This record gives sequence, C-alpha cells and structure tokens, in this order.
Amino acid sequence: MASTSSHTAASYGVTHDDHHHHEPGFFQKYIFSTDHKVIGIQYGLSSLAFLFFGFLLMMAMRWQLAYPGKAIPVFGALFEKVLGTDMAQGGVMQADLYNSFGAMHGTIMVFLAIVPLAFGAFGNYVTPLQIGAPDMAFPRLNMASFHLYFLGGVVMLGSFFIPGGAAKSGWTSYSPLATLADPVNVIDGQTLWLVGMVLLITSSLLGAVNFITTIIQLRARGMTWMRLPFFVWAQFVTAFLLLLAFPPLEAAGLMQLADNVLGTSFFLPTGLVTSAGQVPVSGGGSPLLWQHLFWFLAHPEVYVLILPAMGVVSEIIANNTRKPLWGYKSMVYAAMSIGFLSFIVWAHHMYLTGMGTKVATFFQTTTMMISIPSVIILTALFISLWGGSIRFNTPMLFAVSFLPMFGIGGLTGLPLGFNASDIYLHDSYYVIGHFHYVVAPGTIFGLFAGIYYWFPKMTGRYMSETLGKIHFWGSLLGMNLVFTPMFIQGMKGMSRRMSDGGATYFGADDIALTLNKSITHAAVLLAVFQLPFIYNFFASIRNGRKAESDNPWGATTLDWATPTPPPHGNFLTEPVVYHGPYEYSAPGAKQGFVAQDRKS
Amino acid sequence: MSDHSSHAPAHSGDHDHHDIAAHVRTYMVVFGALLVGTVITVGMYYVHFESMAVTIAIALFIASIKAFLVAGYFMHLLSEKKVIYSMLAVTVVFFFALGALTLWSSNDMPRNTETKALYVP
Amino acid sequence: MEIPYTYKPRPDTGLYNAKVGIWLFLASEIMLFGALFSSYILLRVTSPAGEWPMVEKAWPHGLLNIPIGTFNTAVLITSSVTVVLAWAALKMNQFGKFRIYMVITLLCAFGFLGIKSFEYNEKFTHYELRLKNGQVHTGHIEVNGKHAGFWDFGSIYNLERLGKEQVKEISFTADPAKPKPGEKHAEGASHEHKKMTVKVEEISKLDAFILRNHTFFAIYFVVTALHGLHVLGGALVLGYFAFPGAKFWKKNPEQFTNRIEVAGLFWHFVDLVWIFLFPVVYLL
Amino acid sequence: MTQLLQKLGMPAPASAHAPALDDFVGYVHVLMLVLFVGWLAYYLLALYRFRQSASPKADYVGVKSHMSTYLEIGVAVVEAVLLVGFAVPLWARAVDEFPVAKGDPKTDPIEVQIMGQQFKWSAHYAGPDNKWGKQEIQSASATNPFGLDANDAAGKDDVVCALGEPFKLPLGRAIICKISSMDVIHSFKLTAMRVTQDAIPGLTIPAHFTPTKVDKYVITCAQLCGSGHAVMRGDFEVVSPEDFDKWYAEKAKSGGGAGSFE
Ligand code: HEA
Ligand code: HEA
Ligand code: CUA
Ligand SMILES: [Cu+2]
Repeated sequence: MASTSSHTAASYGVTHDDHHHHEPGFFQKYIFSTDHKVIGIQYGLSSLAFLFFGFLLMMAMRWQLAYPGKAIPVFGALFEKVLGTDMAQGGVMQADLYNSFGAMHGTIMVFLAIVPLAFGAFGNYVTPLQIGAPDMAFPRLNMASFHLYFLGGVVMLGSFFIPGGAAKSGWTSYSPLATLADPVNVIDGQTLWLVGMVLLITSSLLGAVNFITTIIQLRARGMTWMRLPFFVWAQFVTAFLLLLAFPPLEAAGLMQLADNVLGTSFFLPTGLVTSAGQVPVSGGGSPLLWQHLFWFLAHPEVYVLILPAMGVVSEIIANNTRKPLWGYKSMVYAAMSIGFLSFIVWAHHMYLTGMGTKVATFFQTTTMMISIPSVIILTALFISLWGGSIRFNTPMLFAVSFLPMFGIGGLTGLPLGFNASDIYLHDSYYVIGHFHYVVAPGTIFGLFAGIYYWFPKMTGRYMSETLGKIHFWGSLLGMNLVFTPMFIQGMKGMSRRMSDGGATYFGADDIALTLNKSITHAAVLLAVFQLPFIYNFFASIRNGRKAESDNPWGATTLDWATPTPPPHGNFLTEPVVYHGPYEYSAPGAKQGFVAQDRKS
Repeated sequence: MSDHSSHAPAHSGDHDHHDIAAHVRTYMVVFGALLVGTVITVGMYYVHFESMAVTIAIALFIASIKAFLVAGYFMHLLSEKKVIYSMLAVTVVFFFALGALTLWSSNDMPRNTETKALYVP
Repeated sequence: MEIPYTYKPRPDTGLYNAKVGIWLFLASEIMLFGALFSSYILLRVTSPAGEWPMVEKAWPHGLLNIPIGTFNTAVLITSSVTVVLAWAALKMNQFGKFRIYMVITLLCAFGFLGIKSFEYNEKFTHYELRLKNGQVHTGHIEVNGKHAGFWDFGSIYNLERLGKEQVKEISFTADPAKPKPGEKHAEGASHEHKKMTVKVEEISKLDAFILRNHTFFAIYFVVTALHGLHVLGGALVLGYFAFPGAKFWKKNPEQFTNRIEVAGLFWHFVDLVWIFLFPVVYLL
Repeated sequence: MTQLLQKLGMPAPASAHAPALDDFVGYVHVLMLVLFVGWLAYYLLALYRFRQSASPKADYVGVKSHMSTYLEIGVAVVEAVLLVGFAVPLWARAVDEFPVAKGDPKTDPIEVQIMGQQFKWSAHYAGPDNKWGKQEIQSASATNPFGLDANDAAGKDDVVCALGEPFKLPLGRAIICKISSMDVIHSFKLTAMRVTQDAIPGLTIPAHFTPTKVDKYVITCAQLCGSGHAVMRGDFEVVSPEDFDKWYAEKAKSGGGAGSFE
C-alpha cells in the first residue's frame, strides 16, 4: 500500500481483504452487485432499453398522427392480438391506445429512460471516480435503489397487459380524468402507474441520499469544493432536486391511489356528473391540488433531465478544446441558482387553470429569473470554445451540438414563460417542440456524447468513429426535421394529445396535417440512423479499437487516473488532489495538461 | 451487565461521561416540558376560545415549541454541524414555499371565479 | 476495500456517513409530510360549506377521540425520551441500561399502534345516518341483529349495500347528545343511548366514518396510516438493534452507538410529525 | 408584427385584445431571434476558427473581456421590460378587468355559461328576461349539463345550445364566458380570439373577449380529457348584433330553454 499515515489509508488496499478471495458468482457479480460501476452499467443498459422502447411507442403514435385510421404496418396485427381489439381494431390505433401510448411514452422517457441514464448510470459510474472515492457511501442502498427502479419498470410495463390497458391520462395524470378514465376496473392502468411511480420515486430518493452523502463525505484528500469537476456539481444539484421535489408527488400519488381504489375524493370536487349519472363520491376535493403537487415535482424534474447532460457536455468540451472551462465558478453558482429557483416556478404550467394577476406575476417573474442562470451556463460554454484547439471527435460533435439545440429549446421556453403569450401557446405543439428540443437533441445528445466519451474507460476500447459520425449527422438532421415543424403546428393552434393529429380541426390539405406526415417520415429517418449506434455499441465491446492507455483522451479528472476498467475499489493508491479540474494547456505543462492528482 | 467494561468506551471526542450525565438531566427536563405542552394544548381545546384564529395560533405555537425541544435536544440539532444546518435550511424554505404558494394560488383566482360547479347551489 | 468514514467522522465536515444520510432522508420526509399537511390545509379551507351535518361549518370537528389521542401523544413522547436515553446509556458504556430503555421504547411503539388500531376500529363501526326527512344522526348500527367485530371490514355497510342485500330495516343506536366544547351541559339532557329501528327506504345516506365518507376522514386516515407505517418501520429497526443486531456492540461499540443514534433520529422525527399531527387533526 | 406571426401560421386575430397579445408574442420572438442568430454566428465562427488544424495550441486563459456579463445583464433587462411592460398588464386586463354592465341591454356585456363534458361543449344564455333559470345538481345529467330545472319560470326563456349545438355571439359586444366542466378537466380554447381557459370541475371561471370579425369559429379542447379529446370540437358563429338579436329571440321562444330537458 502506497499511502502511509492517511486517514483513509485502509480504504484503498486492494489485496488486504480476506473475505473476498473467492470469485463471486454470477448473481453476486451482475445482479446483486454493490459495486457502483456494475450498478451504473445495470442502470445504463436498462435505461437504454427503455429509451428504445419509448421511442417505439412514439413511432406507433407517429404513424397514427400521419395516417389516422390506417392500420399500423407490421405491429398493428401484434397490437390487436396482444392488447385486444378494443385497443387496436384491425390493426388501427384506437384513441384509447393512442392516449395510453402517449402517457407511457412520456412516463417511460422521463422516469425510466433519461433520469436513470443521466443520474443512475452516468452518476453512478462516474461520480465516485471523479471525486476519488472507492465506491458510493452506501453500496447496499445503491443496489436497493436499482432494484426498486427495475421493479417499477416491470410494473409499468406490466400495466400494458391488464384489462383496460396502461394509464391513459397523460404523463401528468390530471385528476379527475385519471380517476374516472376507467370506471370498470378497480385495478386499472392508472393504479399500476401510481404503484410504479411510488417505487420509482422511492428508488430516486434512496439514490439521491446516497449521491449527496457520497459527494459530501467521500471526496479524496485535496478535492475541495471548487476543485470538483462540473459534472459532479451537476449531479450534486440534481440529487437535491430529486430529494426534495419527489416526496410531494409521492404523497400525491398515495392520495390519488386512494381516490382510485378506496373511493376517497382528494382530487374530486363536489358535483361530478358523467353519462352514468352523479359520480358516487363524497366530493369536496380539489383537482388543482393534484396539479400543484405534480408540478412541484415535475418542474424541478425537467432540470433533473438537463443538468447531468450539461455536466457531461462541460467535461467533454473542456477536454476537447484543450483549455479550462471559462467561468467555472459562475457555472457552479448558476447551477445552484437553477436548483434553488426551480422549486418556485412550478405554476407556470398552470397559468390557464385560472390564476389571478398577483400569483401569475410571481410565477412568471421567477420563471424569467431561472432563465438567466441557464444563459450563464450556456454562455460560459460558448466562450470556452474561444481560443481552444478543438478536436472534432464523436463525443465532441454531440457535445457541441448540444449547445444550439438546448438553445432553441430554452429560447422557446420564454414565450411559454410569459403568461400573456402562453394564453395562445399553452398545450399546443409549440410546447411539445419546446421541451423535445431540450430533452431529445439536448439531453439525449449530451448522453450520447457521454457514452462515446466514457466507453473506453468502461471497456478499454473505443467505439467506431466512422459509425459514430454517421450516427451524429443522421441524428442531428433527423431531430431537427422532427421537432422544428412542431413550432409551426403550434403557431397554427394545433393542440397536443390529439389522437387524430388534429384532423377534426384542420382541413385535409392544411399545412398542419402535411407537417404531421413529414414529421413522421423524419422520425423514421431518425430511427434508421440509430441502427449504426446500436451496432457500434455492442460490436465495440469486443472488437473496438483498443484504447492506447488508461487516459486515452488526455483528460485531467480523476476518473481517468484509474486502471481500465476500474477494479473493485477503483484506485490502486489513494488519490490525492493538487489541482483544479481543467488544467488543460496550463503554462509549462509537459503533456499539454496537468492531471488533478499530479504532484506539483 | 458491566461485562462490557473490557471495551473502550464509545467516545466521539466531544462527549465524556460527565457530559452525558448532564445531557440525561436535560433530556428529563425536556420530557417534562413536552408533557406539559401536551396538557396545555388539550386543555385549551376544552376552554374554547371565541376566535378560531387564536386557537389555531396558540395550538401551532405550542406545537412549534415542542418540535423545537425534540429537534434541538433529543436530535441534538442545537449542537449540530454546519452541513446539516444548510441542508435543513433549504428544506424548510421549500416546505413553506410549497404550502404558502399553493394556498395563495387557490386564493388568487381571476375575479368573479366561483368555487363551485354551475349547478351546485 | 472499505468505505471511509462509515463511523469515524470526516475531519472537515465533522460527520460520519450515516448521519449525513439520515438527515438527508429526514429532509425528504419533511417534504413528504409537508405535502400532506399542505393538502390538509388546502382541502380544509376550500371545502364546500354545509357538507357536514354535525357542525355548522364545513369541516367535521370533534369526531376524534381526544383523551385517547392525548394518551397516545404521551406514549410517543415517552418512547422518544427513552430512545435518547438508550443512546446515552451506550455512550456511558452501560449496555444493560440500553436494553431496558430499548424495551420500553418498543413497548411504547407497539402500545401506540395498538391504541391506534382501537381508534381506527371505533371509526369503522361508527356511522353517519341521514334520513330523507332531513334528520341527521351518528351512532352504531346493527344489520340483521349483528354488530361489526374488530377490524371487520366485511360488515361495513352503506346504502348501496343494504339495497343489494335487500335489507329492509336496520337498528340504530344514536350517540348521546354531546355538549359542544366550552358549553355547559344542558340540565337534564339525556345521557342514554337511544336505540331505534330505521326503515331503509327512509335513509338518504348511510356511511361509516371511513375514508370515502368525507375528505376529512380521507386525509385523517391517509396521514395517520402513513405515520403508523413509520412507527412500525422504526419499531422493527429498533427491535433489530435491541436484540439480534446488538451483537455488533461487541465488535464495534462506536459504530453500534452511531447506529442507535441514527435510528433514534428517525424515531424522534416520527414523534415530531405526531406533535403537529395531533393538534391539527384532533383539536383544531 | 402581427403579420409576421400570421406568416408563421397564426390565424388572423378576431377579438379586441388579440392584436396586443400578438404583438407581444412577436416581441418575444424578436428577442429570441436576435439571441439565436447572434449566438449562432459567434458559435460557428468559434468552431471554425479554433479547429485543431488551425489552432494547434489552445490558449489557457481564453476570453478576458466582460462582454458576456453585459450581454447577460442585457438579456435580463429586456426580459424585465417585456415582463413589466407587457406580460403583466396584458394578463391583468385579461383576468381582472372585466367589462361591467352599464344598464343598456344593447351594449352591456353578455354572459354565457359554458359547460364542458366528455366530449361536447354547451352554452347557456340567460334569455331576454336576463334571469338565469334555476340550476341544481339533482337535475344535472349528461343531457342536461347545466342542471336546469324544467319547472322554473325564470328558465323558460333561457337559451341553451347543448351538446355541441352551434351557438351565436354578437359582433363588437363584450362576451363573458363562465366556464366550468361537469366531469373532467377540459380547456376552452378559441384560437382566433386568443382565449384559453381550462374548464375545471368544481370551479366556474370567467373569461372575457370582444369579437371583432363576423365569421364561423371553433372551440378546441386543449386539455386531454379521454378517448374523445381529439374530436371534442365546438362551433360558434359571430354575427352582426341585429342577426344575433333575431336569433336570440327566436331561440328563447322556440324553447331552446330549460323546458326542453323534460
Ligand atoms: C429538460 C427539460 C426542460 C428545460 C431545461 C426547460 C426549460 C424551460 N422551460 Fe420548459 N418544459 C419542459 C421541459 C423543460 N423546460 C417540459 C417537459 C414541458 C411540458 C410538460 C408538459 O406539459 O407535459 C415544459 C413546459 C414549459 C412550460 C409550460 C408551457 C405550457 O404548458 O403552456 C413553460 C412555461 O413557462 C416552460 C418554460 C421554460 C423556461 C422558461 C425554461 C428555461 O429554463 C429555459 C432557459 C434557457 C434559455 C433562455 C436558453 C439560453 C440559451 C442561449 C441564450 C443560447 C442560445 C444559443 C444558440 C441558439 C446558439 N416550459
Ligand atoms: C425525456 C423525455 C422525452 C424524450 C427523450 C422524447 C423523445 C421523443 N418524443 Fe416525446 N414526449 C415526452 C418526453 C420525451 N419524448 C413527454 C413527457 C411527452 C408528453 C406526453 C403527454 O402528453 O403526456 C411527449 C410527447 C410526444 C409527442 C406528442 C404526442 C401528443 O401530444 O399527442 C410526440 C409527437 O411527435 C413525441 C415525439 C417524440 C420523438 C419523435 C422523440 C425522439 O426524439 C426519440 C428519440 C429517441 C431515440 C432516437 C431513441 C434512441 C434509442 C437508442 C439509440 C437505444 C439504443 C439501445 C441500446 C444501445 C441498448 N413525444
Ligand atoms: Cu375535452 Cu379534451
Ligand atoms: Cu416548468
């Protein structure tokens, strides 16, 4: 053991542990592992599978939007068989199926794909490495949180196959629709959605506790707060968002569960009348209460979707411009302000539920305030490009194109944030365009960049650059062709969540309907360009070009100071940090950069 | 019972036996105060004030004092570390933000909004 | 490989990992119960007037059993002090005392849950009866000469079910007239329970004091049940440390003491929630 | 400004407050466009100029100027101006400044109850006597969405266009819609009028506007409300005041009112 008198010396002995001499079995190694890297990979593979599944759901919906009433090719017959004729009669997507797929697309993309990929996978794999820790602070809790996530996913998927089908009230699950949507079955899709959400929320809470404790307690010696890579800061703020924003939705979920199965009326007001007559509940509840509790989570949640991606992008930009991030400190403070403010802007999703001037003014003021730190982070990244020596490898291509894509998404958030313009744009395709620009070419690009970037650390091999570039250019084109036309549809007043693509409101030759078709075609194009990625991902694990060293990108942060792939316990000797995170091209540096753990 | 004397006493540095004994006395005092607080709160219910607002204010005031005692002494929050204070500070801010803003929103609606369905008398 | 600071405090933060972890967890619990409290307040202030028969105001009042609630508060407070005394005993190296305090804590915990379940049962068997002629009563019912048993969900009736089972009449024992808080007991007011027979066709509403009856009961049961689950969970953890887990004391007394501190923090928090819950749902 | 937006696809404005609102949407988009184009130009330049082959050695310090700070402050100031100068007053006008009745039946604002239900819109006017018929929950049903009491005298002349039947509104007169729902949340959206208000069960929320163009219009439901959400279309027509009065009087007589629910 190299280090002597250190207070954590015992932690880093890889040979000193007598209990671990025997090779762990398959289950111990891959299913019940407590190693943060294995858990990270578990999260990664499951969430990529969910991402793909969420995309497939959307492809079926896009078919229906472009060709309403026409049978879905290939899958139509399958849907009819598996999900029942009332869902897909003759292979045609019925309104209920559309709503159900829509709700599940949103839920799966947000809670089962992007958050687990950004926070669960990258967070787990990279954070302990970057702060120089041997593992997470509570390894068994970490495992439990993955298992809860997985269980939640199984419950969500299972809900497709129960009578009545999966939840069909949007990912927002507004009451009273969520409660009244299926009057026949008591255990309906919504019930399983709620059970699944409670599991997922609990998983995220445990994850958040673990991350924050790890970052506070397990930083290596010398790793002061302002020497943390920006990625770690992003994860830190994200974890706080999850920790404090999720519980109110858990409470709301329990209450809606009671409304669904126990006949309470937390969210059901007095005087509900349906075609079956007066709804037999006591009434007295408040539908808006659900919305408040939901958005209290869901607005911070959108920053959960974006902050880790910003973290990844920052690492890659610093690395490939070969210079320090410009304004690192202001980025850190901006991330913290985003985190703080994101708790008090939620009602900008509720302007049109009936809001007086005072409250509306409060919420739009905070909304405008929160756009400033985003501008600060983006600006800092832009300025970081200036004076660099930019290498355009695949991770960098994805990372730099994150910037304008997030820019478009963020800028289109402004007219939604002003309540006066939201009057017209609310719940139109403009909103769909806005947030997909942030989450799809935004976050997904950031995460793709991360996959290409850390792949050599995880496997010791590069992914193919050629296939990577095909994937990049195809995705960039596809994403823009899919989402730009949505702004025009929104401007035309096309509402979201329309199972016929707006055919009830627009004449057959209206441009809004023409665009529906072109968007769908672009989505097919987008899908085709994912194939090289999927092939590249799996093929490169065994056949990719070997990485030259443990630090093939010439990076400064501690994650590259480990053997490849990092062993259990990560570091061979206790890492000690002497420098800030991005000492690229520092004057006098020998290899053009100064690693964080290099003495002097 | 004292067969554990072979173990090193569990120190964490800033406590020793005397300290702890003093703490124990504090705990008993706090315990008494909590019981008294409970009795006062319940007694107030039977006294019955005219104004509901006063009743709520007093009840919540006593509850807050009790909470302060439990958190401050039993949970040692009065001598806790800075990290924990800052964590709890943001939590408390968001706790009140959630309650206050939700309540405010339900009060400030467009003029002439009625909080009932059209056909509910 | 070992994780640093599992029980020794990290010098710059002065804390060991589990302590940071538990406080973070409690922060999230604050938001969880915070959301429920907010919901309670919102439902209460926006509840439509004239919904509830016993009082002029919209929100039911005085339906919970205050003496029992008070007693349970005392029980929980006691358990809170004993758990901190148990920790102090470990600090002073008195394992025997620790055990005694833990046992008291556990007795209190299960006592609390037992009492709570009596209270619940009282509500499940208590009915609100509205007649078509406008009269409103509360009390207990007998259907076909049978009372409901302890936690006997199968015999909770409402109007719909009476119709389905073609019950023609039920017998109803009305509660004695209760003085309003602060009011003097009217001279000669009857104390006895009046038993009467009620024809089902005259009833306009019949429901036990269960969740679906009113949002007040809905939130009362949801919050107290969630709190009860916390008590149960905490009791299981404390029970583990008091008996099977206590072996660890020999291996690493410092870490064991920390575990008790952490479990205790959770336990105090559960007590803290009750400190607010009790006045809010029982008294106000 | 408004024309620019119409090029982008926005339908022509048809209510008194719509042009101001459109202008505002325009201003925000100009701000966005300026930022976007400016940043994009800078960004492409930076990527091109500092590619590795052209700039083999990176500059450790990078940009020294404080331009970006001024720029950020600039963005904040413009946002503040848009907020205080436009968004807040526009909103206040929309939700709090209701037109008031001055006692002249020809120009007074006209009140319409709007009820959303799965999956139809209904409208209810007080009728020539200006008195609402008695409404109560016992009478409410899927076919009597306003819960009108058929025996109430005040309701005999009420004008009801229920369950998707098209209704008419007079040109140039303020309309106050009292919007509610009987089952789930819908959203009452008139794109041409620039009006959107969720129809929320248990609440009756007013929204007002003054039509400025004779034409046929649609009500879109902008909030997911179940399987028929996509087809929950409502139709109404803005007609000249004379035509409206004629239609109104006829409707009131022909028993569009409460009596028809028996
Ligand atoms: C990651 C996700 C994410 C992010 C980051 C954001 C960011 C923002 N969002 Fe968005 N939003 C969503 C996801 C997100 N949103 C989702 C999912 C919904 C819909 C939910 C639903 O109803 O289902 C939504 C809906 C939504 C609404 C409700 C609309 C409605 O329903 O009517 C509003 C309204 O205020 C809003 C506002 C904003 C604002 C002001 C920001 C700001 O934070 C943006 C700040 C950023 C900028 C201002 C850009 C700065 C960039 C530059 C200056 C550089 C430009 C450079 C180039 C172009 C090269 N969003
Ligand atoms: C993070 C969130 C997220 C993401 C990433 C996406 C991604 C996409 N979304 Fe979605 N979407 C939502 C969140 C998201 N969406 C939400 C919340 C709603 C609202 C739901 C509601 O109304 O309730 C919505 C609604 C929504 C609608 C509107 C439906 C309606 O209102 O009727 C549409 C319409 O086109 C759409 C399309 C798409 C498309 C084409 C993508 C594409 O960008 C998808 C891109 C994905 C890929 C390209 C997959 C790549 C996968 C792989 C490469 C897997 C590789 C696997 C291995 C290696 C194992 N989405
Ligand atoms: Cu009604 Cu959508
Ligand atoms: Cu938001």
